[in-house]
Amino acid sequence: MTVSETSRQHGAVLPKATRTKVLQRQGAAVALVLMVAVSWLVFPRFGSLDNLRDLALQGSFLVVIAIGMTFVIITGGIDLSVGSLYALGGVLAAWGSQYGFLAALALPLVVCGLIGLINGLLIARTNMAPFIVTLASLLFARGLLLAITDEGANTYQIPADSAFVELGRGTVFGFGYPIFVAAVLAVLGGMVLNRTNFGQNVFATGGAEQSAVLLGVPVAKTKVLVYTMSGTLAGLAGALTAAYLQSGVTVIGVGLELDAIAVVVIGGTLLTGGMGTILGTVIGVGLIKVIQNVINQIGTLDSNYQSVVSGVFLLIVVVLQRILRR
Amino acid sequence: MTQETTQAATRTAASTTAARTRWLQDNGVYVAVAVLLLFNALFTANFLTLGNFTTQLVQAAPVLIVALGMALVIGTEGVDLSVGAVMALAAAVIPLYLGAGPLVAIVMALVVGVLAGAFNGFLVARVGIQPIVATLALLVGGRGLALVIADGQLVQLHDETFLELGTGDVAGIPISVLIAGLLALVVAGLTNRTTFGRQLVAIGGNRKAATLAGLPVNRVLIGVYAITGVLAAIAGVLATSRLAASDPADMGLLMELSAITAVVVGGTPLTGGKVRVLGTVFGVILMQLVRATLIKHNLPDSIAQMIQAAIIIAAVYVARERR
Amino acid sequence: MPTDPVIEVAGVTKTFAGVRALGDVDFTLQRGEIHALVGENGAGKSTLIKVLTGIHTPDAGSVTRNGHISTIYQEVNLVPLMSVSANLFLGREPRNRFGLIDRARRDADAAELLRGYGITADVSSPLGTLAVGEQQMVALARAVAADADVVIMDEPTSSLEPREVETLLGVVRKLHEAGIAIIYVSHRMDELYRICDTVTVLRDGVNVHSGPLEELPRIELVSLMLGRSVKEIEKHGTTAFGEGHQADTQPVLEARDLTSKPRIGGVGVSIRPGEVVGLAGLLGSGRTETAKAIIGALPLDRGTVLVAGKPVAHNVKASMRAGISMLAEDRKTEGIIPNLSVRENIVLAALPRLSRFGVTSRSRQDRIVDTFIKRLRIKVSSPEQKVAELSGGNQQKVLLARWLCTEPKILLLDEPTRGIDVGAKAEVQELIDELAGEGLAVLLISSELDELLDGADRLVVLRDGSVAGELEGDQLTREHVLAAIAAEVMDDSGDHAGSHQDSR
Amino acid sequence: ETPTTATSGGPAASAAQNQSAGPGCARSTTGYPQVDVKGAVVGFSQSEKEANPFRTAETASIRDEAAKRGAELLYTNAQSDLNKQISDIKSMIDRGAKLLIVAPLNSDGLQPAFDAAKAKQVPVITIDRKVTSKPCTDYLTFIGSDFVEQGKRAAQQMIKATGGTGKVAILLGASGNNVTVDRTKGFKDGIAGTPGLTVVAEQTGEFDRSKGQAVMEQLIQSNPDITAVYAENDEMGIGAVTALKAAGKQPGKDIKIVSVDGTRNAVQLIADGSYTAVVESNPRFGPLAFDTLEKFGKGDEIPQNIVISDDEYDSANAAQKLGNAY
Ligand SMILES: Nc1ncnc2c1ncn2[C@@H]1O[C@H](COP(=O)(O)OP(=O)(O)OP(=O)(O)O)[C@@H](O)[C@H]1O
Ligand SMILES: Nc1ncnc2c1ncn2[C@@H]1O[C@H](COP(=O)(O)OP(=O)(O)OP(=O)(O)O)[C@@H](O)[C@H]1O
Ligand SMILES: O[C@@H]1[C@H](O)[C@H](O)CO[C@H]1O
Ligand SMILES: [Mg+2]
Ligand SMILES: [Mg+2]
Repeated sequence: MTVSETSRQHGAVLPKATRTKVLQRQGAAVALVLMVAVSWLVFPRFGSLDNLRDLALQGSFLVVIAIGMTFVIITGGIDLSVGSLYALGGVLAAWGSQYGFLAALALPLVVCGLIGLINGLLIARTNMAPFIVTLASLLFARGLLLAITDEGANTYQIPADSAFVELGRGTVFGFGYPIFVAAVLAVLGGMVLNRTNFGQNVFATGGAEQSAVLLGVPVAKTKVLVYTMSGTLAGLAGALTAAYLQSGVTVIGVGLELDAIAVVVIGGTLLTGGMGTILGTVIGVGLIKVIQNVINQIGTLDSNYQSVVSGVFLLIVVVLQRILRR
Repeated sequence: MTQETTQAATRTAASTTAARTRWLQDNGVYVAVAVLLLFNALFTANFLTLGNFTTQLVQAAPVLIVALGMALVIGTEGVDLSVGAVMALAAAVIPLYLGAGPLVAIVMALVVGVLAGAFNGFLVARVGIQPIVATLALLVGGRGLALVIADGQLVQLHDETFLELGTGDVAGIPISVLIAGLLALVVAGLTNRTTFGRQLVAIGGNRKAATLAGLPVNRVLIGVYAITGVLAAIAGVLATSRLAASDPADMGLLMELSAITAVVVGGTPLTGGKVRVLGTVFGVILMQLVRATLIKHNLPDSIAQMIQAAIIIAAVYVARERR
Repeated sequence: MPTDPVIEVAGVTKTFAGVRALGDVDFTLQRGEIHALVGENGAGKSTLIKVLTGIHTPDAGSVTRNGHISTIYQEVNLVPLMSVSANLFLGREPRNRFGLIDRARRDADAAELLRGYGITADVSSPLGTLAVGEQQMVALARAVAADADVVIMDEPTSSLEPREVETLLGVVRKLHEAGIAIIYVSHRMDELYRICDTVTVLRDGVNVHSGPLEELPRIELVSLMLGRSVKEIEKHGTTAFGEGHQADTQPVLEARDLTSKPRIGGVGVSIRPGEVVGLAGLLGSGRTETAKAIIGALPLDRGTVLVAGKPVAHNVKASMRAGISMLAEDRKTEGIIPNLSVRENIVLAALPRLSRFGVTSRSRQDRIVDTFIKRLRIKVSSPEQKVAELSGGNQQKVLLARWLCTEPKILLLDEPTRGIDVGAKAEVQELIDELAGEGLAVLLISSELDELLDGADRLVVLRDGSVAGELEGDQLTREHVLAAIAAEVMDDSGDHAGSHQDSR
Repeated sequence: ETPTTATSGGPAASAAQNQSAGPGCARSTTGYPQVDVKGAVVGFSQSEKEANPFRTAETASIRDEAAKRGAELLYTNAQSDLNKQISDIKSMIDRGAKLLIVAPLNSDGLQPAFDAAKAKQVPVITIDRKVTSKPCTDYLTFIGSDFVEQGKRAAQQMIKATGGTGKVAILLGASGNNVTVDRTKGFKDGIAGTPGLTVVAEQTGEFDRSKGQAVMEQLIQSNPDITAVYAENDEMGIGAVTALKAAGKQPGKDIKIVSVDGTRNAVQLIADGSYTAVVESNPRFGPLAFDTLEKFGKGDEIPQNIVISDDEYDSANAAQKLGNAY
């Protein structure tokens, strides 16, 4: 009897919780679908295959970075260095491309992964705040980038006929390879997050760090891994971008970390850690890119209004999420 | 017996190293400033001149003013990414009202700061949005709004009285430095000597407990963000006056990161519950001296950025809270 | 006595930033025994456990483990945002043939496993949506499921209701039958004497006694823990409450029809000055919610709170102004501000009163803080000591001081003695008596029936968020309370009540 | 001709004599269809916010000219984001732009956008910043200043003003920007034959007035013997003036200041006597760009590189030419 009473109580609480959960989880998705539908109706060009392809391609680089960011944020951390690592990765890839495909790909992954590893070690082993550690690496990576490009004077070109360019420029049905790379990584990321012990450790670390330690979760190792991952993925996104642009452009990635954080949050991942999904993040990227695209479709909008619109949009999404979560 | 004595010996040794790290943790930023001053005195040409110190203080003043507000917000376990955008808003507002006199222009700029800050505070306290995200929205949109107000243009300013703020001095001390110093004293008094200040720290230390203790949590939070907003606006006004132009496109760009760095380097933990005002002052001075040293030694941008990174890590490493 | 130690500790010392938590401790756990580990707050029990499990490395000494250890730590140490099943199997998830976590099987296994502990909640929902007791059960199930030779339980029952305590003790017996050794930490004497074979007493980080528990009279055990003579302790009974109180006739607090769906519905309580009213009920019956509703910390659908006949606006500030103060249940998350000093923690709620024009007055603070440190016998090196450095009992006293500082007319105490040792507990109980004697109206919430029966002049019993009965005078007996709580609970705990009597 | 707005006033850029170089490019070579400028949809991709007078004047010039010639102008602003500029260009093509004018953010990285234009046979004229892609293939032609030459001319002005002796501080443009690289190279080459002029400091002011001011304040303290400042744009030069005045110096007199751009504020300072000289970087690309498009449309051969003539302002002509400044 008491037992059934307990379950009755839960019965009373749960359906509402589930309902909210659905709304929360799918809230961003619903918003995305609505926005796409409206944009399609209002701007005939929005739905053109070319536009959609470009939308997906532009989103793919951010998705790659934001996957890493999602892991980091779920552990309760933050990674401000991704924008710089993205630019650095691109430069390294372009420079490495003179030694062949493998060098072009491996160099950014290794170097950016290494910087991520150092981020992780500093955060996990010394109890320094992720915000400040990765802020320092933001500066460091930018400095390193300038150092290897003669203060930015050298832009390394990737030979147009190299296999590496194909990685950025090749298409299947007109959809660029980076889209597929991002898609595969998103699926993998979701799998790792939800279906592996490491993923569970990520949730546990962010959900209740002290408890996680006592539950035998290798918290320090988990943190080191997520920052390494985030650095590596930022480097990869940079490499893909370099392949796409056919050169190691030095002036990209400034402020990209804030975009990445914004899409992760819009996707419903808790900034305090312990909860989040890769799918949400992908949807978050979709929302941001669609908004940008629509602003372009309007065409006549004063460019200064664009950031106002983005800011207001971000606000609406987080406020709505907050209200739904109540 | 022997074992016990060795243990006792290691214990005292351990406690003296503990005491030493503890001391460094509390005073690391002062030591760092002293070391950097010494280095410059020895190796930097023309460093020990009044003019040079004045320059450093003048350049540090706006950052300090913003960092004071940031320290308060961080004390509540929050953060304010919008301070740079608020500076830009303040800058954009000034030319609109300068015709009505500098006082009107300044007051309007400060009003904008208060409103922006209170808006942030409202989002954080009432709506319950994470401070980073709440203020990110204003970071993204605020500068755009400033540019819309200013029609995207830099405006040259000619009002002598207004420009005096940036160039004038009282008894040899530049006005902006004086204002910054005064504000530091006010904020120190506010945190340590007023109900508001103690409540702010308590909220940062344990918000739930503070609520149950009947503290006016929402009011304090909104107040703190409003203060931060108005401080950012003051910094924007001073910087605008010193530049002799309203430049919303660049005013306060990346200021949020400089301010947070200074606060954290000054020993205020990002986890809240503690505000170190003097530490913040020295955190700002430390970062200012680092930049000055790098420029004066004509280091290229690349090396300069890497050294800054290393110094931030070192300073925060020393000041970090041990587990 | 056969010796087959699964854990052997020799000469272990552990120091935290100059504070000695353990000094040269020897400790042996024999295979299959249930070993009680007792001591005052801060005696070093949890630290010893963390040394045993390898969470802390000792500064000196050796630890030998001859088997796999599984631990339930003092506070529920699970991850509230993760699902129940994920918590249960964290680190040993069932895999499918691709090496990926098999979520369907994980959920099925979890549901199956938890049914044995009387938990039927949806295992795929976040753990945090379960009641604390249920969470504790999940932690227990997790620890037991991990094929261990040793199970350590650090105060597993401190947040359990009687029925759940019985379930837990049943599990302990089963483990014992299966030959698993158990270390059992508790401040509840009854439990210890019911299930433990041997006992180790820690005092100030030193092992002052190890031996069979049966042979050790309860009073001597307490004397060992406290380091006071048996005589001194004999003066007190099980609780430190005195006789009843002289209460006024007009209630100072009247709460009517408090309703906050779905937790409480139509609860009414009234307290007269000088009266201690106890709030009894099972875990989740809505006691905490009732207290929070009275102080205005819980959004209400309906209901009014009157102080001295006047309605009070429904928010914490207004309630406090009207003279209501509440000691929250969870000291750590709802009580102390860890970074602040003892002084600042004490004056926190009274700060506006101790300030002029918003500027604080240090001398006024010092005066009042000194008074309370003396009156409540709070053990501090200085009022400027960080409150986080104090032992649990002393933190609790600091919080009591915080509320007394506000000069309340009505004091709501939610589990004021939870997790604090016998010594501190007695002091807090005496204090409650004293306060009531001075004319304060006290609402006392406690999961320990003895505490309620001895301490309260009148009991309000809650069931499922509404009042199931009020007991006074002769009705203040265990049987009556249990009958009011729920008939079926009394049925199967009747003989436990009996065994309580036996062990006294 | 009476200027309608301040920014569009001043002489339009005209091709400098004998400076248009390279083999010609005609519609017959590219195989692009004929497009009449009148009534055509023309896309203009601006790279940066219009806070800098240079950008304001540039956009105004294109807008005015499009209106004058009866073309429908699509406008986008990439807000200094390279990926956005690529999307911007692609989306304008998508929205039906038949002709494109692009002010590239940087010399590298626009290849994907050019490829998209090529695929749709849309001719692209780049203005202001020269890109590393292939003229007549990837884009039609480049119209703009020779930044190295600007640096050299600034050096000449500097030598003239200082009499060939002095200590020079350089306020560099943004790191990683090819304008910075070229203007630095030109200046250094220009003073190479003048051993009396030595560069004692070079620090970045990021093309920004307040940064230029802050850096100058530092330099004038540590190097009080500085006698000349070369600023790689006017904004930084103006910042330097403010800094020098505050340090009790007389800019234009005891410290010579030479910069590049030709903004009204800087030229005014010359007229006032507190600035030495400005080498113009002419932003009024509109007429020349549309002329070129028309010529190309008609089937005429156009040069692959159209270097426009830049003026110079010094104390001798500043007051009288102030109306030309933007
Ligand atoms: N991580 C730590 N850092 C500093 N001091 C600590 C730490 N952990 C424990 N202590 C101190 O060590 C002593 C022993 O604490 P411990 O938690 O072992 O006590 P306990 O016997 O479990 O008490 P309780 O009954 O309250 O749970 C206390 O003085 C405590 O303050
Ligand atoms: N809205 C809610 N959703 C989920 N769980 C809740 C909610 N409200 C309360 N609980 C949980 O239910 C538990 C029991 O509720 P409540 O606090 O009313 O019980 P109680 O009678 O005060 O018992 P005790 O104080 O011994 O925990 C709480 O500890 C809390 O964890
Ligand atoms: O030539 C222009 C201007 O000099 C401007 O100041 C920076 O961008 C360059 O392209
Ligand atoms: Mg303990
Ligand atoms: Mg309770």
